[in-house]
Amino acid sequence: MAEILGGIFASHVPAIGNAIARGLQEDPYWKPFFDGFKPIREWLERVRPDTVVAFYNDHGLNFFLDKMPTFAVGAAATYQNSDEGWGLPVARPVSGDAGLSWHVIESLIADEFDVTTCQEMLVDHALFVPLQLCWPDAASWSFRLVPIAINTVQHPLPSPKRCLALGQAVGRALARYDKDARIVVMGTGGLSHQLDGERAGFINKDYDRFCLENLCPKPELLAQHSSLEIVELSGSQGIEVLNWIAARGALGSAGNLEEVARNYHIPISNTAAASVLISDKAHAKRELA
Amino acid sequence: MAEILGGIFASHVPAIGNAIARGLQEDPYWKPFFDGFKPIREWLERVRPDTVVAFYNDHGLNFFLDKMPTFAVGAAATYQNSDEGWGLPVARPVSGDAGLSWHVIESLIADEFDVTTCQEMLVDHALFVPLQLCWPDAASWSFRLVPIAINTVQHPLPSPKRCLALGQAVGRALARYDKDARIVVMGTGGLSHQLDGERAGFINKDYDRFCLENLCPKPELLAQHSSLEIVELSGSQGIEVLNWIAARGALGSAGNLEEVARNYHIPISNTAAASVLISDKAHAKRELA
Amino acid sequence: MTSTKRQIPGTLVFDGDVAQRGYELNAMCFSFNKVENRQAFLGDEEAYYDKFKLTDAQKQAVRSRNVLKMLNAGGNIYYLAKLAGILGLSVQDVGAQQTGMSVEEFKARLLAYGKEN
Amino acid sequence: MTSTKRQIPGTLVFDGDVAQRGYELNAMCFSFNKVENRQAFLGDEEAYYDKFKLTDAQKQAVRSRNVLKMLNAGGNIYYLAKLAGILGLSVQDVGAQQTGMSVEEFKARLLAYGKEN
Ligand SMILES: [Fe+3]
Ligand SMILES: [Fe+3]
Repeated sequence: MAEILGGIFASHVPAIGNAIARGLQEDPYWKPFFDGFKPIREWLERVRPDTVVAFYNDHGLNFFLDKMPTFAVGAAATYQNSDEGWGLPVARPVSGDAGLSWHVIESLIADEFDVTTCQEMLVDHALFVPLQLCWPDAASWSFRLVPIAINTVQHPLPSPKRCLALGQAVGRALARYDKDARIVVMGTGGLSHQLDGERAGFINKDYDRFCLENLCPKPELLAQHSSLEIVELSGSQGIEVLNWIAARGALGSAGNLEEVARNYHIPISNTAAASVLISDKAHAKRELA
Repeated sequence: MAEILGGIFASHVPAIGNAIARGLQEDPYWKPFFDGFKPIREWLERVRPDTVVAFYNDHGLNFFLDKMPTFAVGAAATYQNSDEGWGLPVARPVSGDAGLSWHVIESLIADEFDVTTCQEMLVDHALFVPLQLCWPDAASWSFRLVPIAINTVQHPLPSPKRCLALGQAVGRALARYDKDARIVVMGTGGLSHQLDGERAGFINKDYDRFCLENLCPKPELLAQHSSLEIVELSGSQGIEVLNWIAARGALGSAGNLEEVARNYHIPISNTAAASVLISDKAHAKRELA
Repeated sequence: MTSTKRQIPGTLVFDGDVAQRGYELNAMCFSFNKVENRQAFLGDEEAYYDKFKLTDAQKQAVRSRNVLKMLNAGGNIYYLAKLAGILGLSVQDVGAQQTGMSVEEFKARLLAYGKEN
Repeated sequence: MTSTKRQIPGTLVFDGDVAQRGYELNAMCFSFNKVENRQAFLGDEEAYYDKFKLTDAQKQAVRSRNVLKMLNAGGNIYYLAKLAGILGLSVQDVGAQQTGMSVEEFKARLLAYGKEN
């Protein structure tokens, strides 16, 4: 049977990928951010997941405005990264878990989520940067991926409430999967930042704190706002927190969860950067027994 | 204010397009089918719609399995037909109504339908054949189009219940549209037929009759089956009746509706072909007053 | 979800399992929307198979012109219809081949549906 | 739905109205995922605008290198970022330009967020 070990939440800006490529992890500007991943990497070494189910948003690598899905689920055998136009090194491909993807797709359509199914899907920095943060040695990547893309580019965006429900439905599907799989859920992007407009450089620490405080125990509080309210509170790219909300939904009831690590650091590039690790207590107990 | 004048339901097989191209409307094989559109064309001349909102399914012209949406809403300025590979003449383009498209998209996302938004969209015979049947003189096409594509190609398909709900949500959006628009809803495809497998050539008159009898007064009966049950009852392409179910949903409550014309004829190519016209009584009353 | 799949007589449901198996074949057929691709296929079938990385089962199915084999190799009829067009097969030809009838028998059966009550 | 739009200070929400206005500009920027397209743009900007049928407002905005004008011409920052890359602008450069600060001031403001409580 499949089990969900926990969830990882992480910012994903391209500048981080650049810093990794240039080996700046110990540089004073970068160290406070990279250090946040030490406990996450230790935990990953301990729990040894073999599958990553990741909620992220595409930045114009795989999807364009000719066909812009609200929710897209990958069902490919392999996921390639590719040139995004600004000089980031192309990451190593990751294996897909097409069997699990189709299980999730069957379950989501039955639950009335109208997903777009992608048997080919280029995946951008928004997924590869967090993977590199969690598993710095890409040569040893042995996990398999199910990527789920949420539209944060073109309004109307799905509501935070709908994203939470999507995540919950994915969580139910994972719990019902009858093959062995040690799953880590991931949500990428955020926290508050805005690249465009006269308000560029906007950061809202109060709202970020609110998100970090409530993510584990009360995710429904993050889903109380509309997407446009979150744009106002968190910036036009801060809305990427939708990915966090969906990933949190997939982890299920707060009573089973425990926040293991949290880091918050300003600035990384134009962003209030963060990382959070939430583990499943039931899994931890099973491991001890 | 926008008003919905009624709905047109019609088969869409490529062979019909071929017969139109070759002028076979009076040929004994074709006449019983084409004659079904006479009352529809008379009605259209009387009610003069300026907007068509059409539910159909793409047959591998605009969408492929790399990105297969469950529901896709067109939001283009113009819709082009294109070479589908089997020699059908390319139809004249149709103007879009992007303002109405975005109104529908905003409304659907708010109602938790996770649609894919298409600012470019090639439209295939599944829409152009019914348009040619209803308006044979393409040179005079002055209506504007909002196409909505439903996945009938790759399972899991959306359930008939979900398609009915989609149509109902579109109907609510149209009723709230605050610009003048005289709207006809369209659903294309069906009725029973199957092109593939040892059961190719399958037709189920009993199920077709059930659909035709209940479409106007009790569409919820068409939504009682699962999509796979309909594949069994109606054939692997008979499932295109999902487009009819969604279009019927957009017409709203049966009490306001009246079936004006119906035709059912076997065979057209491998298909039990049909056409239905349902008009809105409230609109008809307003016209008389 | 494989264990609880609905079985429909004479019908292969194109679901995730089949879609995975047939991806390259369907991608090839999707390319036939363009006339230059249809011509390239007709000019050198084997080279065209390789361009789309068809599996051996897919190649054999297309070479044999056998539609049931193409379906078993993961082909979807909405895309295969474009290949049938190139091969000069109507949907009646395709239906007859799959059901083991002559084309005349297949057409007569369709007409008979219309005549019965 | 235009009448009830939420106004957010200093922020142009990329919705249907803006997406329609900017389609060609964003399509051009999306093409910059390919290095040969970036080179073609750098080789002959005006020809590249025409290839993507940019509107006059879009052309003027790109010619001026003014990001706010590009946004007003319907550009979406997720796609414009690829153009900024070609033009050698970092996200701090872009932020400084839009807010009327020097790049040093813009960076200092970001650092200050981290130092305040
Ligand atoms: Fe991002
Ligand atoms: Fe069809």
